[in-house]
Amino acid sequence: MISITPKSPIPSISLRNLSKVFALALIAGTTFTAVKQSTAAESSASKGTIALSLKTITNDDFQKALADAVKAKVESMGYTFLLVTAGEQTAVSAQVNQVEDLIAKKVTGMVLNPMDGNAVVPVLGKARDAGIPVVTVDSPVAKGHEDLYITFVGTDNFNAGMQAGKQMVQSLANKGKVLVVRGANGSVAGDNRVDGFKKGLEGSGVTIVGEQPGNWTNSVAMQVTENMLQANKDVQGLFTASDVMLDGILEALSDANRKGIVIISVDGSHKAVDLLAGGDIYGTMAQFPQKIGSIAVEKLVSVIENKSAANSIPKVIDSGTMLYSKDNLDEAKKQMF
Amino acid sequence: MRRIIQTTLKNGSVVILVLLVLAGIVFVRNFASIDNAAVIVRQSAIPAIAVLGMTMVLMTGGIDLSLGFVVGLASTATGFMAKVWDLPVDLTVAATVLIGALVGLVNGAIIQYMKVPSFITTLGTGYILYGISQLVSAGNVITRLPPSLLAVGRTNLLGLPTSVYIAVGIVALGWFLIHRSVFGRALSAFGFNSRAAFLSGLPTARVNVLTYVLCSSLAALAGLLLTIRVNAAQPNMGGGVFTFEIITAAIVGGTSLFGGVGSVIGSLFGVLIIKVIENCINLMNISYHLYLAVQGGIILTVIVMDKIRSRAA
Amino acid sequence: MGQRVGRFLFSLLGVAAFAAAALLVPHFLTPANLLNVVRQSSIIGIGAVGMTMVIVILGIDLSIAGLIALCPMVSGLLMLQGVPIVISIIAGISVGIVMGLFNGLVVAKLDVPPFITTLVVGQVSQGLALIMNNGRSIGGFPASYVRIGNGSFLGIPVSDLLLLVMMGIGIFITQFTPTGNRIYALGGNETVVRQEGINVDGLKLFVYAFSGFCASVAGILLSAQLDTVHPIQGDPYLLDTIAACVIGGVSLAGGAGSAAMAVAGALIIGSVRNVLDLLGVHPFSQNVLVGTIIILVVFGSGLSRYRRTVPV
Amino acid sequence: MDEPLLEMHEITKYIYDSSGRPIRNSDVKILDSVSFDLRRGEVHVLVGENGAGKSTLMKILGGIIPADQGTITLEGAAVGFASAREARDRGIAFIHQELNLCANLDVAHNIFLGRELTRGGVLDKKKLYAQARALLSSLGFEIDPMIMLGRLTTAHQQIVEIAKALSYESKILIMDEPTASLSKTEIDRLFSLMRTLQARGIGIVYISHRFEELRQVGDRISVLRDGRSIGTIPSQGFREDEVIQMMVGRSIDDMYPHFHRPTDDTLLAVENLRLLPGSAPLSLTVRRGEVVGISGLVGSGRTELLKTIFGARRLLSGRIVYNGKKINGWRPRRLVRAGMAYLSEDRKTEGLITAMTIRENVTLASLFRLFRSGVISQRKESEAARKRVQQLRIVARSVEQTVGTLSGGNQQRTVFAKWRAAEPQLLLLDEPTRGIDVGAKSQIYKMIDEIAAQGLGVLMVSSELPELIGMSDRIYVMRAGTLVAELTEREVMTQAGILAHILKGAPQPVY
Repeated sequence: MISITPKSPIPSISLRNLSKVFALALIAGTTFTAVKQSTAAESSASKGTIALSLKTITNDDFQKALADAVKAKVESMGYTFLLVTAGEQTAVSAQVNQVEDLIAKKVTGMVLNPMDGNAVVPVLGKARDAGIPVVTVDSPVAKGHEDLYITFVGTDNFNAGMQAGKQMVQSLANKGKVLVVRGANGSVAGDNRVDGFKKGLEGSGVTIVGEQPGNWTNSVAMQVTENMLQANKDVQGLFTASDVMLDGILEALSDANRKGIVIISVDGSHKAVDLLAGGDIYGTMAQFPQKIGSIAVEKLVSVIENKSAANSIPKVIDSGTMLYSKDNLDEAKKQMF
Repeated sequence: MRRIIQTTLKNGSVVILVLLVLAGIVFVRNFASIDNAAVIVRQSAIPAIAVLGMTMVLMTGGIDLSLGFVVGLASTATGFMAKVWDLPVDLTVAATVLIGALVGLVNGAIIQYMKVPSFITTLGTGYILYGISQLVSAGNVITRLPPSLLAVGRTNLLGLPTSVYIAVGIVALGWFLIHRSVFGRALSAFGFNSRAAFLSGLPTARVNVLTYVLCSSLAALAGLLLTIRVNAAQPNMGGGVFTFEIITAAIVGGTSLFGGVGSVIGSLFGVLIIKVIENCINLMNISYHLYLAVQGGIILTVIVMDKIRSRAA
Repeated sequence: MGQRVGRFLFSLLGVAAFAAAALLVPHFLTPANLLNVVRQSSIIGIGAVGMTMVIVILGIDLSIAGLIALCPMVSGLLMLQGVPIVISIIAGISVGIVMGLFNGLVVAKLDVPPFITTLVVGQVSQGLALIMNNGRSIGGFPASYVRIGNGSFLGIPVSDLLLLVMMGIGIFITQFTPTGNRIYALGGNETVVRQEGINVDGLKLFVYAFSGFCASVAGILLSAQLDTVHPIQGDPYLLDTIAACVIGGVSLAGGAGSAAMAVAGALIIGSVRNVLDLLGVHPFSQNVLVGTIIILVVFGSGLSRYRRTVPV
Repeated sequence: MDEPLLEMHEITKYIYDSSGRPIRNSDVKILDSVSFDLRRGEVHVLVGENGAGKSTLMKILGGIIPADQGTITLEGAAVGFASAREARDRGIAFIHQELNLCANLDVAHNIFLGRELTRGGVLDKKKLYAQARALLSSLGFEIDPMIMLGRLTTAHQQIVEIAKALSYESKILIMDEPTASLSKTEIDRLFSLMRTLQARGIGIVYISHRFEELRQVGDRISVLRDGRSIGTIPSQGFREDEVIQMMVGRSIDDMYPHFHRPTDDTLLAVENLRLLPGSAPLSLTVRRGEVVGISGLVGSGRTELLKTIFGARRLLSGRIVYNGKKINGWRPRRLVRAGMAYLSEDRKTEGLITAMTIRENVTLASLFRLFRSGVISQRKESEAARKRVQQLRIVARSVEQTVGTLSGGNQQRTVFAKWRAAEPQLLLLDEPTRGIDVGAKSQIYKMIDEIAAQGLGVLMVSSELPELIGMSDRIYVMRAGTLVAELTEREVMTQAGILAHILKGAPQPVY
């Protein structure tokens, strides 16, 4: 039908004006948040800004604890702290962009927790060219690029996994079947822990009968555990790549009413320690974010203030790990994050 | 009823399910056990609630890509209300569903009145919701929820948790709503030909908006029950993967991509199909990475088969 | 008319974003940073060039998220096997084209709605990317490959040049070839195009294949920039690419929009994210913002087609 | 010159069953050995009721569908077209009723769509625009080939389409109701263009219902009825009633029953309604038991008027009073509940849900009354549907048959059934007999008469003056978005009388 009227002009026009208003409001909003943020960042005349780049502090007590530690140390040493997080576990490129933006912003120094050991290499080069010293923490940069950063401070995830493996062998008296709940696909730290765990089992009578990813999420961890338990009625042990999935796993076990399964995890978060106290899990391989944070900042600042030459500092500083179990609860309660 | 059964049989989801189960029984160790069946049922209950809403949205000719993120938001909200503010259970449940309803209202309003295509709207709101729940929760996982709340979904009746019975009840209601109510008729009329429906005096605008409200409310309820089931509240529950799972279930269940046609029973089978596959993958300890590809492969096969059949007819 | 509003909002957003940036962020207007912005936008921009053509013919391509991961994964794995770089890249690109063709095939021959088809194909590609290296990321590629992403030619970053080249290809096809004319015609009135005896299915195949091609180039460039392929690295780019198109005034009502505008849209998204990064705004807040922008711009650019289907 | 340009000899097209196989033995055929010929430089008018087979015949000529039997001879050579493309390459161009151009491309790119001029694979824009401009000016129109087609008036768009057809060196032009949406002046320009084409020796097949036009441009008139050729007469001084006779096969009067009697109480009163920003306000009334007709060209705002009353279109100013209630801003939902019904001119996209069954369509507008609880009882629904199906003599296997598979007449009956089921008080009818056969028409006329006789009000829009005159108690004439006349006296309700008003301001057409 050909109409001699323009298609209902009145509403569409008003709609459009409306949308312009929206758009403007939007811009205004952005700018506002922006101003708030920037003023927050620039406040307190300080010796300079030290930035921390993390994948995320969400769903991750460890990263939160690390961030808190760095913040405390940075401010205690008279610098301004700036935290940037890439958000998604997978936003590798976002982190790289953010680091570039920090370089453009000419921060004094940088503490970097690489989301991917390779992805950060190019941008580390840029930081060096811009004369911005960097200390990496938690997860390592790919081998062969040690010249790009002062030092790496962190838990040796492979080692932590391996210790867990050895513990598993010991507590299962060298024979039995175990399940593994992995981290998210493509997480270096998670993969290293599991690889280490397997290494730890080598030469023992303990075998892995099921291995599925829990995506760092309780609901997924619960479902895969439920299903794996169906296939393996006779498992005695379970290893998970992180404390963050323990709740889901325990739910699955209790639904299937499986008692006395030896559960070993990695992290040493207060959550895990609670479960430890309640006897729900056997142990968790502790990391020490506070230690990592403060060491990292110390080394960084000493280089910034030329107290020590960058090359005088060892390239790898292992913040160590230890097993929290019901035998050392008090210690765990002191150290846990 | 006859027509429902016919359509269900026609869309073939039953056939697929039967074949899968047979395959499972024959090839997958430990698949054929009452225990495992119960596990699959438990895992299917919550998606079965969510798929209902998606079925209705697809019937309008739209899509809701934000569904999984409503689940995450609901989970976060539940955690906060039940643990942090320890509100009474009934209030927590009501408020959570209400939040879902509000999200749906926003989606529906944008789609119906601002005429923004549904996949753009819900793609956008999806990101928005995920951002919000992450920021609100500051990423804290809230666990050890109050037993009174857990009781809602976990009280054991005849070996199955209440969440299963809730799901059954809601699916029954949904079946009735879609296949036996004036709303359902209006919904499908709108999906087939919104113009004609509008000019026949049907409340098309309301139907369209209400559909999204229902979809998000059900998603929120699913999020609540999921939180109860896992006894942990966190924003990254659900998410894009969950959304895709639900869309797959609905389409495998024979819901038309062109609007108008939808089958609750079919969608239910769709969910079961997916959960059986996941179960087998885990039982056989196949690399979980296969999963997305397998799932996508199935949905494609179904679409193609369906098309070819309709060509033949 | 809708498009004019789109353009208006587009310029409005552009001006506002840059004004805000220049005002609030001293480091924003430095050459170094602006180069960053362009480089960071190049991935989105290249994706948007292909997406534009798809939207012009009333489609959408949600599969690019998967392809941005899958294609470089193929190239990367081959490279690490010692296959010559060029061949590896060609392999990766052809994977993108094949997936795109598949999209086109299902959309054209079975007329399955594009958003479902491409959503599914995207998931499959994602799945394949995960399977190929068992869910693990790969890296440590030959220097010459990494230089594609980080090196520069005549002082201009290679990424920027690549973006320009892809944009050029897009503009050439749409503005200066018969195919381009038919693509717009297809978006304007499919029945006419059919009556002209033009091979409509062929056109659709071409458009989706081209989008797949762009996605693969974007993915490979990304992996060269990062010297890494992460199996789900495509995820963050879907939203931004669509946002770039709609902000660039590509009308979801079909038949209107240009690669150049889409790339401009990408630069805006890039600048917005860059500014917010410089100010330490949390990425989640950024997504909330981008999500809102998309909805508002699409709404603002008045989809007459959708208006007509439901009475106002 | 005497050797005909085109000869279509004994063309037959069978009706097809649902599975697409032709039913050869059936005595009903879409085309039953129809013959048709066209000379160089002549305009051969093809008339016939909707569904008489005009468009089918032309589709066969245009290569859009194949004939089952018969031969086509073009310039003495037997031809058979596999596709529209092929037919066009042989010099046969089809100007469809609805425009076949892309509003989002400019004029030149539209004209050369599919045959873009290139140099080395690259568009040769200079040449493209030059040729387009030349083509248009050769037709005596200075249209900028760079302008977006969507910005042109319908008339100019039509010119562009003709220019496009000519760019194929067409020898034959098929024009299907080209004037449907043109103003008088535009029509005249089109006719003069047609004369230039004739002078070039191009043969034109002209499909139209407007007798006044046939005298202006026609050389010969051929009449089709129910798929048969009834005859061919020279258009010089033909008599309308004679042609109508040939078209409908019976004299027109006995088709329109008129038992209803208007009452005095007003059912609908429209006061100072402004339809478009530009147009003058209009007022009208409909009384119970009255059939009120609205006449006017397509695009005069007839449909907009009905839709505005029915709340499907925003009303700019004025008030609408229905049953004594002011109903400004009411939406269809509320109005249907208040007993208003709107039968759209566009059955397939606005009247029916073709994918649904007869049952579902018939109850669509009365669900709210049938099932107040919101729960559908299928038994009750089927009963209601069957009742209406019988009442309106819808021919179908069962109420469970999908409406899409019904014939045009039965589909239209289904729409009526839907609105009868809604038990309305006021019916707004937009082209109630479009695209249905004569038999169905007369039945629908009976129905409308019955409805009015039951004391309901009917407001009816129609392009077919005879039916309008036959059915209406009063007729409003519409032009440019407002009512320009109200004819109450039977004697002034004649085609000539109405047309005079429709075309007022334009030079009187030659009758």
